[in-house]
Formats: sequence, structure tokens, C-alpha cells
Amino acid sequence: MFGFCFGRAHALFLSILLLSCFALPALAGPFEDSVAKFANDEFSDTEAAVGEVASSGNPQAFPIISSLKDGRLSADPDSKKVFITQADGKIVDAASGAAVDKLPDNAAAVRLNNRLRRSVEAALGGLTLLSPDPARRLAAAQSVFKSHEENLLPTVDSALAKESVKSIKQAFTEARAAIILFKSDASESDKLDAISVVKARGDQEALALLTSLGGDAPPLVAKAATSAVAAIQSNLAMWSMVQNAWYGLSLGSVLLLAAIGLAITFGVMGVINMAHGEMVMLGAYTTFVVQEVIRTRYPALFDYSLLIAVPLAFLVAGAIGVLIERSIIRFLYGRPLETLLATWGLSLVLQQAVRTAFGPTNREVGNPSWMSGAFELGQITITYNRLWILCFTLAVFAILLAMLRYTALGLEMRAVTQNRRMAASMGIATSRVDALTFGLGSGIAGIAGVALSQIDNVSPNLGQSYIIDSFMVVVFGGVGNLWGTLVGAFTLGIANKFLEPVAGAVLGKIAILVLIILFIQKRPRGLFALKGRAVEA
Amino acid sequence: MTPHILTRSLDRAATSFILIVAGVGVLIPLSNLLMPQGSIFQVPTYLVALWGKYLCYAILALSIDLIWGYCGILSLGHGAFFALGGYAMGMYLMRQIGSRGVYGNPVLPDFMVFLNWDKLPWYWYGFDKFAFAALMVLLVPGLLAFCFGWLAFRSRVTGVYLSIITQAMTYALLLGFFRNDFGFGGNNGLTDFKDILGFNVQADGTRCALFFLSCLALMIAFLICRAVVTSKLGKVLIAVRDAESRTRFLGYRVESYKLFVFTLSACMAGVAGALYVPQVGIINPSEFAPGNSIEAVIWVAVGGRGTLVGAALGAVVVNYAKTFFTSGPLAPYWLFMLGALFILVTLLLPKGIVGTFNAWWEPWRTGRSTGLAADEESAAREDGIGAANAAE
Amino acid sequence: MLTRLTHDIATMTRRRLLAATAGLVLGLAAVSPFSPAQAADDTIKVGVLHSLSGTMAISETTLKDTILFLIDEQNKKGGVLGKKLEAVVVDPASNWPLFAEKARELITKDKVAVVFGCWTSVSRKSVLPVFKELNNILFYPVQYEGEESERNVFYTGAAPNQQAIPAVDYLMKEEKVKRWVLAGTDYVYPRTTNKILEAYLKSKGVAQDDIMINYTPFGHSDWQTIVADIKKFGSAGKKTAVVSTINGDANVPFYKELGNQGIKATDIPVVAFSVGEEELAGIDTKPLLGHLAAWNYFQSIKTPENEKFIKEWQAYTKNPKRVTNDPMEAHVIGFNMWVKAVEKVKSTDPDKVIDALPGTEAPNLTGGISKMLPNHHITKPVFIGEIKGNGQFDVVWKTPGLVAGDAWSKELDGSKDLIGDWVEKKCGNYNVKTNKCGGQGS
Amino acid sequence: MNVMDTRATSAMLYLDGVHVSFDGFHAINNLSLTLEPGEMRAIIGPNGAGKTTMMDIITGKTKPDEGTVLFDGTVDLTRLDETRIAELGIGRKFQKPTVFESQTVQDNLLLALNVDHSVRGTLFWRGSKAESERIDKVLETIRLTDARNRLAGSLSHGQKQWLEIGMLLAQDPKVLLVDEPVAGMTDVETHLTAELLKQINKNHTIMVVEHDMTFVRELGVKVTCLHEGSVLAEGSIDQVSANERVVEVYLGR
Repeated sequence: MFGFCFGRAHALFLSILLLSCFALPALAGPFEDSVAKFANDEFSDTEAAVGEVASSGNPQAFPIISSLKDGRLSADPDSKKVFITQADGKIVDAASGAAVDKLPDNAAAVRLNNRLRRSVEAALGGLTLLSPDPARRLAAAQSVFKSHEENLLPTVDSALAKESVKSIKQAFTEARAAIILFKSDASESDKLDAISVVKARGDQEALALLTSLGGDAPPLVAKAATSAVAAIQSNLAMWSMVQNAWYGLSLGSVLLLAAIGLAITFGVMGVINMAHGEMVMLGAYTTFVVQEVIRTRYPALFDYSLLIAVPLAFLVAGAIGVLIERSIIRFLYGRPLETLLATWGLSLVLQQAVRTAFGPTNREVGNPSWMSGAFELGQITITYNRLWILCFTLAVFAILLAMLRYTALGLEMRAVTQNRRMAASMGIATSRVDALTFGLGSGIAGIAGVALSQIDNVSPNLGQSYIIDSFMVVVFGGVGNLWGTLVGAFTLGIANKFLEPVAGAVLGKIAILVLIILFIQKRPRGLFALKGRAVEA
Repeated sequence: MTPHILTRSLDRAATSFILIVAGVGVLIPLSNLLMPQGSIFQVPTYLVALWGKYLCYAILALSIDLIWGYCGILSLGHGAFFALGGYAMGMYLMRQIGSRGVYGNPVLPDFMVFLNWDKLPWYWYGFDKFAFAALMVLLVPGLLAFCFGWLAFRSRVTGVYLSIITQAMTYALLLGFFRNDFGFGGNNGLTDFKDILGFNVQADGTRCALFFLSCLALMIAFLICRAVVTSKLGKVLIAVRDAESRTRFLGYRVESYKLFVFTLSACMAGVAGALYVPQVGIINPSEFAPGNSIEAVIWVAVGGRGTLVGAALGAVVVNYAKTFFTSGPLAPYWLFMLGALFILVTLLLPKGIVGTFNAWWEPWRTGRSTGLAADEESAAREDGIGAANAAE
Repeated sequence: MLTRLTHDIATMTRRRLLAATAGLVLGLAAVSPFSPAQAADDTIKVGVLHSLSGTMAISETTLKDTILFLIDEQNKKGGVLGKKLEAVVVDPASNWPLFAEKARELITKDKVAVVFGCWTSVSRKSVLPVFKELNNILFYPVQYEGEESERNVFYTGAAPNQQAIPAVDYLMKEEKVKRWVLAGTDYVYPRTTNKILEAYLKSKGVAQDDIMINYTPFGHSDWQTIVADIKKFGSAGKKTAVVSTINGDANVPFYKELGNQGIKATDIPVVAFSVGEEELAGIDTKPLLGHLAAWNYFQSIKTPENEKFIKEWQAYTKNPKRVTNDPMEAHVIGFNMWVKAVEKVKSTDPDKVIDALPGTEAPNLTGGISKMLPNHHITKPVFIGEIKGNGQFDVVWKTPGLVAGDAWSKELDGSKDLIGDWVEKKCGNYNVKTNKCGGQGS
Repeated sequence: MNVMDTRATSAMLYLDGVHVSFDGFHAINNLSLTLEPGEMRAIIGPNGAGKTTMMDIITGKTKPDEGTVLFDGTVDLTRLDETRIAELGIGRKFQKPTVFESQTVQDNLLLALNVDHSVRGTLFWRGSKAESERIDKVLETIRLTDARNRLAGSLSHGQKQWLEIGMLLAQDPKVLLVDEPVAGMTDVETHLTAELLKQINKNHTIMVVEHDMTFVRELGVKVTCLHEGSVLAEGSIDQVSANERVVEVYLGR
């Protein structure tokens, strides 16, 4: 039932494959027989088939292997026929390339495991070094850099000679250097040159390559390699500081996003809103619902799902916020500790309501393509979702600040929070402003939920994991001061990320909590406390 | 102590409360032990254990009411003191297991053998003696509260800031105790206790004795709280709650008062935790969870902040509701009911059950008697819950 | 003091009323749970002790539904011993002391014949003394750290030797992994599993430098640093794999970070012991293609039993997308074993059933027959599955036969001489060296 | 102690060159002022002149950025906290009447008595005859004998002002700082308050901050006018109110 016999050495297999590929292409058996092996549902047969097909020189080789990689290759175990489902949905017979009407009923996708995936990638690398598509060539060069397969050297050389794109040329040069580094009969000076090329690359893969060189290299080469490793490591150590700072900013942005709504409801209005986390959760569930609708009705819009979810989450959470304010909070003004009690009860109700409506398990919220993946900046990896969340957070912060400063509602809010009676006597409908302020804070929490759904799990417990941190941020920054919240969030984020590598995640977090406790002793009203006699009035 | 403190603190309500608790403390164990199994007059052991747990919660609620209701210190981390007391007792109980653990190691508790520890960490020394453990039950929470309070009150951390840093404290302890490296059994905590002072913890007699002790502890805690709040110190505490800086300008060293009452309260919470552990059979870091501390504050609010009887009653009522709702067909919806209870109590009974009850009787009482008494309970009643917030 | 006295007299009646009310409340509370559970003679009660709220609801709610489903199916077949089964569901709310309280309530008040429940180790530890004291039966369906064999508990989930060790063997043999990251949540199961694995890896010649152990708190959500560390650790030129005992909610952000930082399974595969179909339902699995999980059951396994079970389950829950997972299968096996044992001894008396259970066989859903062993663990096959793009697993390896669960790990010094045997030795921690019951002794 | 002139040593309160600023705003600017033993001084000045901040500095609530604040000629008040300063004998009545609203009038006075204020002392406190006599006397002085068992919160605004003055009396300090004692009072009450303060002045040093010129006039004591945190004018009420700059400041520019 299962294959237990893929114990053969991977490298050996590949070298046989590639030898035959360049020296004796005609030796491969009948192409159809090789292809039929895919239908056996044995990993060993699939592996053999990959090798044989790749080395056949047949024009179908590339489509077959690339479709295998993407899971579009299926096989009928009875007739031993193998089919390719093309990207456009058309189905062709793998061996002949002839069009087929539909897949046989019992055709199943050819299965892969990690070993096979690596073989497939290596085979594709060999097949696409000379591809007309620059992106493929780049990928092929990188895959050769990793596999540094000696027999590909001539192909790499010819590709290098032909290459006109500068970045790909660089990649080929590095791939070539990797091959030479491991080529047993390469000259010492060639190897030293290769080491300097790899050293110049300077990333973790270069480090991996150099450290795997082992001790059996000639002394001069080994020495050069060791010094290159040291150079790369010290370079990477420097970059790791930058990386920590970036991680800190990213964590800080998440904390800020979670806390910013609380900075309004708690910081400005003085309502200890324990249901704040649940507003975040509602935003996340709104995102889920939006994505569900898009998935089933308008799949093409998926990349815009978050853009649609942001205003909706704001409205949903904001509306619920207004409802809560009108039905509960407004009876409790001036008794902040009682709002704690009522909103705690409310948070239980909201959690259980979501649990009843959506089930207790995690819900899937996907990343749109523009939030997936990462890019390299120097030697650090910056993931798009974290970057976007940072930008998004700062944008929300800026908009909120501008709103409080420049709009009529913002003016009214500040007026009411500073002197309710005076504001009322000047004709401001204070109860309306209260409701809108609370709605605004809740709505922003909802927006935070949209962003957090991209990095955390969407479950009824989502809010609980942010509520304590949010309070810490607001209190640390100084209640009633949005800038304090901003500085507080980033300070805690960065401090956490610099402590984590030293102390570990758990002790790091404990250390942060202790630091907050001690900091509050030093500044009992947070980082940005109001001074003067207004404070205790 | 001095007799006048006792006479002053024992008014009718307090006496009734003491008598009821004493009655429960004697009657329930007697009924459990003496009545035949299955008789409707026999309280099953399962209920004895359950009510023992409620009583421990009631002591915790008293300790919170003492600082919150009378001194305006809202601690959202009181569960930490409860848990520390519980751990001190748990450590004693673990040491009592001796070689009866699954690995049969005479000194090391199972979880240490399990993680290849070769010797007992220093902070486990002494816990094989009950007297030492009992001392630690008071000393560890008391010392933590003293250090924490000394720092916080001296630098005048008040109101919400204080609440949040107490929460940070219990959260930090939660994370710490979760760590297996800390040597307190990590997430699993301490469990599988065998005996206490030589008595099997699962025997009915031991359970009844623990139940009785819990009643006794509740009575003593209540008396101590009454003695404190009916003394002049109680008046100072209320003064601090209502107008802290005014009190300071009168020449009272506010931080000393807060520190005293905070430490006293932490010790009481520690005792509650210590009685709780042998009755429920487990102590684990989740007792440090900030949510638990918030819930304990809610018991006080439900029962009536600033009324000691109310605090104890609130703890029992809320926990009984929890027990009741988490079984049977309502189980999936119990959070709705609990949440609704909290919301409704705040909206409709802002003074809590006992506070509202007292306020309801006020007209009737004034109708009967024109002499307005200088009673601190009436003071607490009048101000309800809001006045303490004036400080913030 | 005079004023106080008048006041006291004036308020006496009020206070008395207060006291009376308090007494009434106490009395009512004490009496009402007495209302004897209507233990009708024609039903057998089955306790279900799974959290329906709080942090563990995410995993345990499904198990509650599973037991309700199994009881439903059994009743359709006519019940057990001619009596209908009746489920008694309680919610211990992810609160460990509440687990003990509810267990006591189920056994004492509801008089259940057996309890199916618990997920976390601490919840099991919490109810253990209750089951021992009141002598009832608990079926525990989740993979756990082992090091336990109790008379009243039947462990239908995997012991470490039924999950962790085969997974590491697979990675060593098939993926040629030389460098290991053991990443886990800081609690007992990962600690123990990692301890066992560390000892095992060292016995296979892996150097200390090639093992990195990392613990994170519960619900850890910021994985940037740790994923970067893993990446760094993996760039030492040796094939690296991550063995993940990360628990529950923390997995989703972990996998999201892995996917986004571009760690592919072909570079650094991650094998997880706590990630099943239910957990994957919350993640877009396309970037995770090829990462692994080790379980004793996968929904994707094609056997007639499994297909029938999935179909009936989805019909019962009226959700054609509802997934199945390993702990559910454990409950299926456990439930069937209990039914068989009860029918064998024609009684639900716990003592008789406990004695009858070892040796009882029940088909598992993957085509084999699982057997209850004298140490109260069962025999199970071990599968390694790769994550597919659709949130399911593709089985890439399985053990040739069923693996017997070890209560005590052979890899740990403290337990290597211990066995659990409730049939002959009547002992959960029998020392085969000293031939004595009671651990290592002294 | 620094070198200081005799005037400083003999003064009950001595402020010299005091500066305080909050976030760049200079609340007190080179303020110098002395209060002789047994003196009653009225402080006037427009809003924001620094009157309350000055009291904050004297009572230890606010620490000055620079300057000297001496009590009784020798004690440096800038180094002490509120409690210590209160114990030394400086009592303060707030601008907004601040009494313990949830306690009775009698208890308010009891709390104010300058007896043992330690935790131990209050815990084991038992009333004494001397104490209740003193309370009775104060109650009489502030005309609240009939309200002794009422909750302070139920008193009228004027009564609260008096209660607070009564608490100062019970505290029996050497110096009383009284912030706007007649704000919100009727004319009759204002008059009675002036009489009360004069009576108290017989054996206490008093500093009164007040806006009400009629009241200040009725007190008939030396007046200091503050403006923008420093002394603008000093002298009798007639002198000060004739001062052109004072008029300018009060009537606005």
C-alpha cells in the first residue's frame, strides 16, 4: 500500500539522470512506459518516473513535471493513463499531449512527499536553466545554488554566457560558484574565487553552503571558508539587531492597533471596557463573513476582501458599540469600576454568542495575495502582512488624530470629556457625543480585528488574548493621551523583541510586566502624564 | 485582642452572620457523618466539598471587600495571593505524599522525577512540616503584598493604574508558574494529594473537618474585618477611599494605612487559598489568571461592596449559580446567564444584593427610629459604590 | 455608644430578616441539588466531561458531539443490555478545579456508569483523585505525555511511543534530518515529549549542538523571532526539521508566520503532534504544503469503516464539511470497547467493567483492530501525514502494524523500569527490576 | 541651613524666590512672601495667578523647581511630604469643600483631631472624654451641633465649608491655609465666616485666599495680590485696591 523503499541516495540518482540527460538522451526507454509509472501510486515509482521523464528530452517533460509540482497531474490506476489538467482547465494526455474530454472517474492526483518535491524542483531547475522566461531562470539558478549539482556546470556555464539580465547573471555566477565549491576536481584558486563570490552573497543560505563544506577541503580553502563564515556571521549578527528592531516595530504596531480603540473608550471616556477585546473579535469575524461571501459568490474579488471588510468591521463593531453605550454604559458614567463589571459580563455574553453562531473552532481567514509572502531587505526578511499592518496602524492612528483635531465631532468629543456640563450648556448633545465616541472606539477595535485576523486565529477567544496587553499599553503610555499610547505600544514591542532572544519568550514577557510595574512606580500616571493641578481636580 | 474591639464589631447583623456560619459549620459535617447514607437529611460528601470551596471563595471575597469596599483599592490581582497561599499548602501536601508517588521517590514530587531533577530545590525545604507551611501560607502572600504595596502606595499609584499593575503582577506570576523550570509543576500544578496531618484528604471525616475549618476561618476573617472597619482605622480607610489627599492633609500617612490593610487582606486571601487546595485537590497556575481575580471582584460587587456580609454572600451566590448553570441542558448557555447576571446587577442593583436590601429597608427603619446612628455600615451604604471613584 | 445601641435595637428586625434570607438561600442551595436524579431503570447514564466554553472549547466541543453521536447510534441499535444510553453533559468551562467538581457531580449526583472526557493533562490530573475515590471509569481520548497508568482511567489517545518516536524515525530515515528543533508550548506534554525525544535522538548519535529546544507560553501569537531563529538554526548546512508540540491556538499564527517567511516543507519540514484536521480548518494550508503531522488517524484514510463514519457523522451534525480527527477516533474506539466490556460482563458496575476491559478489542477506523492492554493504553497504528492544500492530510508513511502504547517511557531514567499491569500485577507502576509495585522505590 | 536674615527666622512661613512650571507654563514666578506668627493674611489675585499652586507648595503637594520655603523659621518644607507637613501644624482647607461625605459630621471632626495618627493607634483607638469634649466645642464653634450625626454629604454647601474649617480647628494647626472659604455662601453666611476666622485668628496664624472683596474688607487684614505667579502688591485692602496695576490686572487689558 505504501512505498517503503525510497532509500536510494538522492544525489546518485540525480547524477545518473543528468549524465544520461546530456550524454545519451536516446538511451531512455519508451516515454509512455515511464509516464505510466506515475499511475502506480508508489513514491518510488513516481521518483523513477520523474527521473526518466526529465531525462527523456521529450517536449512533454516540462509540462508533466511542472504540473506534477502543482498537483495538476492525475493518473488512472486501472488504465495506467496519466493526464495533465492545464492551468486553463483543459485536460490533455500526459504522454502524447493530445486533448482529452474529461478525466476518468477513478483518476486521482499523483501524490508527492517532501523528498519527491525536492527531486521535482531539482529536475525543473535543470530543465529551466535555459528557459526564455527570466523568472524561471532565476528560480532555476537559485535551485541550482542549493543543490550545487556538479553535472549541471556546463549548462550553467552556457546559461551564464547567454544571460543578459544583470540580477540573473549574478544568480548564475553564484550557482556556478556553489558547484565549483563542491566539485572535487576544481582547482584551489577556482575554489577560493568561488568562496569570495559566496561570501559576497552573505545571507543564511551562503552560510549554510559554506558550513556544509566540511573539513575535508584543502587547508587553504578551508581557511578561506572559515574566515568567510566568520565574516558572514558577524554581518548577520549586525543585521539581527535591525531584525529585532523591525520585529519590535511590528509587534508594537499590533499592540497599538489593539490598544488604540481602548485609548478612546478607556483613555478619553474613562470607561473600563473589558469587552474591548470582543469588539476586536467581532471585527475579525466580520472579515471572515466577508471572505466567505466573496469565496462563494465573487471569487475574483478575494484580493479586495480586506478593503471591503475594513469599513464593514468599523460599522458592525461601531454599531454594537453604540448599542452597548446606549443600553448599558450610559447608566454607569462616573462609576468606572462598575463599567468594568458590566462590560466583563458583556464580554462573556459576546464570546458565547459568537461561539454559538460560528462554532467554537477557528475560522479560516485567508491572506490576500498582496499580504502573502515576504521580501528581503538586506539580510532581513520582511513579511508583507506585518508591513501592511504597520502601515495600516499608522494610518488609522493618523486619521484618528486628525479626526479628533479637525472635525466637529472631534471638537465636541474633546469638549465633552473636558467639561461635560459646560459642553452641554453650549448646546452640544452630550449623550449623542458619548454614544458616538464609544462607537468610534469600538469601531476602531473592529478595524483592528480585520488586521489581526491576518496574523492570529479567528476564534471566540481572540479578544481575550489582547485585552490585558491593551490595558498595559494604554496605562503605560498614560491614560488620555493618544501619543502616549503610540509611544507606549512601540516601546513595549521593541523592548519585548530585544528581550526575547536573550531571555526567551516567557521570561521576556515576565520581564516586560515587571518593568511596567516598576515604571508605574516611577511615573504613577504613565509615560505621558498630564502635570499640574488639573490632574487631581 | 482587646475586648472593646470585639464588642464594638459585633452588632446584630454581624452576630447573625457569625451564628449562621457557625451553624452551617457544625450541622453540615454532623449531617454528613452521622445520618445514614441516602437519607434526605444526609448532606452528601460531594456537597460538603462543593460548599467548602464556596466558603474559601467567601473568604477571598471578604479580603477583597476589605480593601476595595472600605479603602477604595481595586486589586485585579487578588487571585495571586489566593493562589500563593494555595501553593504553600499544596507544597506541604506534595511533600506528605512521600514515597507513595508513582515513581516512589521518597523526597521528590513526581513531576520533579519526571523532569529528571536530582534534588529538591531550596524553596521546597521545610514544607514537609505543617507548621512551616502554615506560616508560609500567611507569609508569602503577605510579603508579596507588603513589597508590592510598599512600592505602589509610596509612589502614590492609585485608581486604575493600581488596578492594572496588580493585574500585571498576577499575569506575570501566571506566566512564571506555567514555566516548568520554576519548580512548581508547570501547567499541571500540584495534585494527587494523599493526606494532611496524617488524615486521608479524601476521607469523609477529613472533608468535614476541612469544611468546619473553612467555616471557622470565614468567621475569624469576618471578625477581623469587622474589627478593622469598626475601629477608628476603619473610618480612616473610608476617608482615604472618599478623599485621599484630604486625609493626607489631615496628617495621616495614607500609604501606611493602605499597606496595612492590603497586606492583611493578602494574608486572608492566602488562608482562603490554603483551605481551598485540599478541598478541590489541585492547585495550578490558572488560579493566577487575571480573569479569576476580576471574577472575584465581581462576587463582591454582586453581593454588595462595602458590606462584609454582602461580599461573602456574593461569592456564594455567584459560584452557586455557576455550579447550577454548568450542568444539565443549560450548560451550553451558562455564560449568557452569568454575563447577564453581571450586567443586570450593575444596572439594577448598583449597591449589590445586600446594599440594595439595606437601602430598601431604610425608609422602614427611619420610620421606626429617628436616631440616626453613626454606623459605618450605613456610611458604606450611603455612598454605594461610586464615591471611591472620586479619587480617580 | 448609646446611639449605637439604639441603632442596633432599631435595626434588629431588619438584620434578622437579613439573616433569615441568608439562611434561606443557604438552605435552598444545599437542598436543591439533592433532587435525586431520576435514575430510571431503563437507561444507563454516560457522563460527558468536555469544556464547552473557555479556552479549550475550541477542541473539546467536537468531542462532546462525538459522544452524543455515538450514543445516538448505539441507541438506534437498541442500546446496551437492553437499556437506552443517556448522555449527561456538563460544562467544566476550561477551569481545572471545576473539572474535579463536575466529575464528582456526575458520579455522585447523576450516578453515571462511565465518563468520557478531558483534553488537557491538567484536567485529567484534576479529576484523577475523584475517579479513584469514587471508583468510576474515565476514557481519556487525547495524545498525552504518558508516565501514568491508573486503574480507573483508560487512555485511548497516543502515548509518546505511538506518535513522537515514529515521527522522528520517519524524519531520520526518509528525510535524512540531522538537526532538530524541538519547539513546544511550555507545559507538561511538550516538556516530556521533548525530554523523551532528546534522549532518543542522542541515543541515535545526534549531537547536543544539533538540538534546539524552545518553549513558548500558551496562546503565543508573535512568532517572528522564533521562526527567524529556526531559519537561522536551519542554515548550518545540515538537513533540519522542526518537531512541534505547540499547543492549540498558538499553531495558527505559527503556521501563518512560517508560510509568510517562506519556510517551505522542502527546506525545513515541521512535524506536529497537536495539529489535526480541526486545527487546520482555521488556516489557509496552501503555503504549508508538505509539512507533517503524526497521528493514529487521519480523515483522508480510505477505509470502508472510515468512510461510513465520516458520512454518518456529517449527516448527524448536518454539516457536509464537518471534519473528523484523531481524538474523535479515540472516543469511537473507547466507546465501542466500553460497550463490548459491558455486554461481556452484563453489568455496568465499574469494578467488573474495569476488569473486563483489558483484552477487549474494537475496530479502529483505519482498518485495524485495536486492543485494550493491561496498562490501560491501546494498540494503534501510527501514520505520518503531509498537509495538503485543502486542509487534509496525505498519508506518506505508516507503521507496518499496530503499536502498543507504553504507559512508561523507555527513554526516561525515572520510568524505564516501570510497567503498568492491571491484569496480573494489579499495579500501575510495577518495577520490573525490584519486582515491586510502587515506582522506583528507594 | 543657609544664611538667612532675622526676618526669615522669626517668620511662621517664609517663601523666597520660588519657581514652579508645568510643561513650560510658569505657574509661580520668583514668589517671595512671609507670614508672621499670629498674622492673618488675605491673598487675592485673578484666576491663574498662582494662589492655589502656592498653597500646594506650602503643603507639600507640589515641589517647587527652585526657591526656599521655610516653616517656623527653620523647617525646609520643600523636602517634606503632605503628611509630615500636616503633622508639623499646617492645616489646609480646599477651594472646593472637601469633607468625608459618607461619614458623619462628628466622625469628620474625630478624624481631624490631632491625636495619634499611626495605624496602630487608630486600630486600637478608644474614645476619650477629652476628645469628645473637644469635638463638642468645635461643633459649637462651627454651629453644627445639631447636625453632628448627619452624614457630611447631606450638608448644605455653606455647612460643608464650615465643617471643613471645623476640621482645621480640630486639627489645631499652627498655620491655617484657607482657600476660598466663602465661595457660594449667602451674605449672612459670609459674615459669619468672617467672624469665625477672626475668632480663630486669636490663637492661629491664617492665610486666606479669597475673591470676595467684601469679605476681605470685613477681615480687615493685610492683603497680598498675586499676579502671574508673583507678588504684585501688598498692603491694606485700600492700598491694594488703589494700586493701578491691580486694577489693571483685575479689570483686564
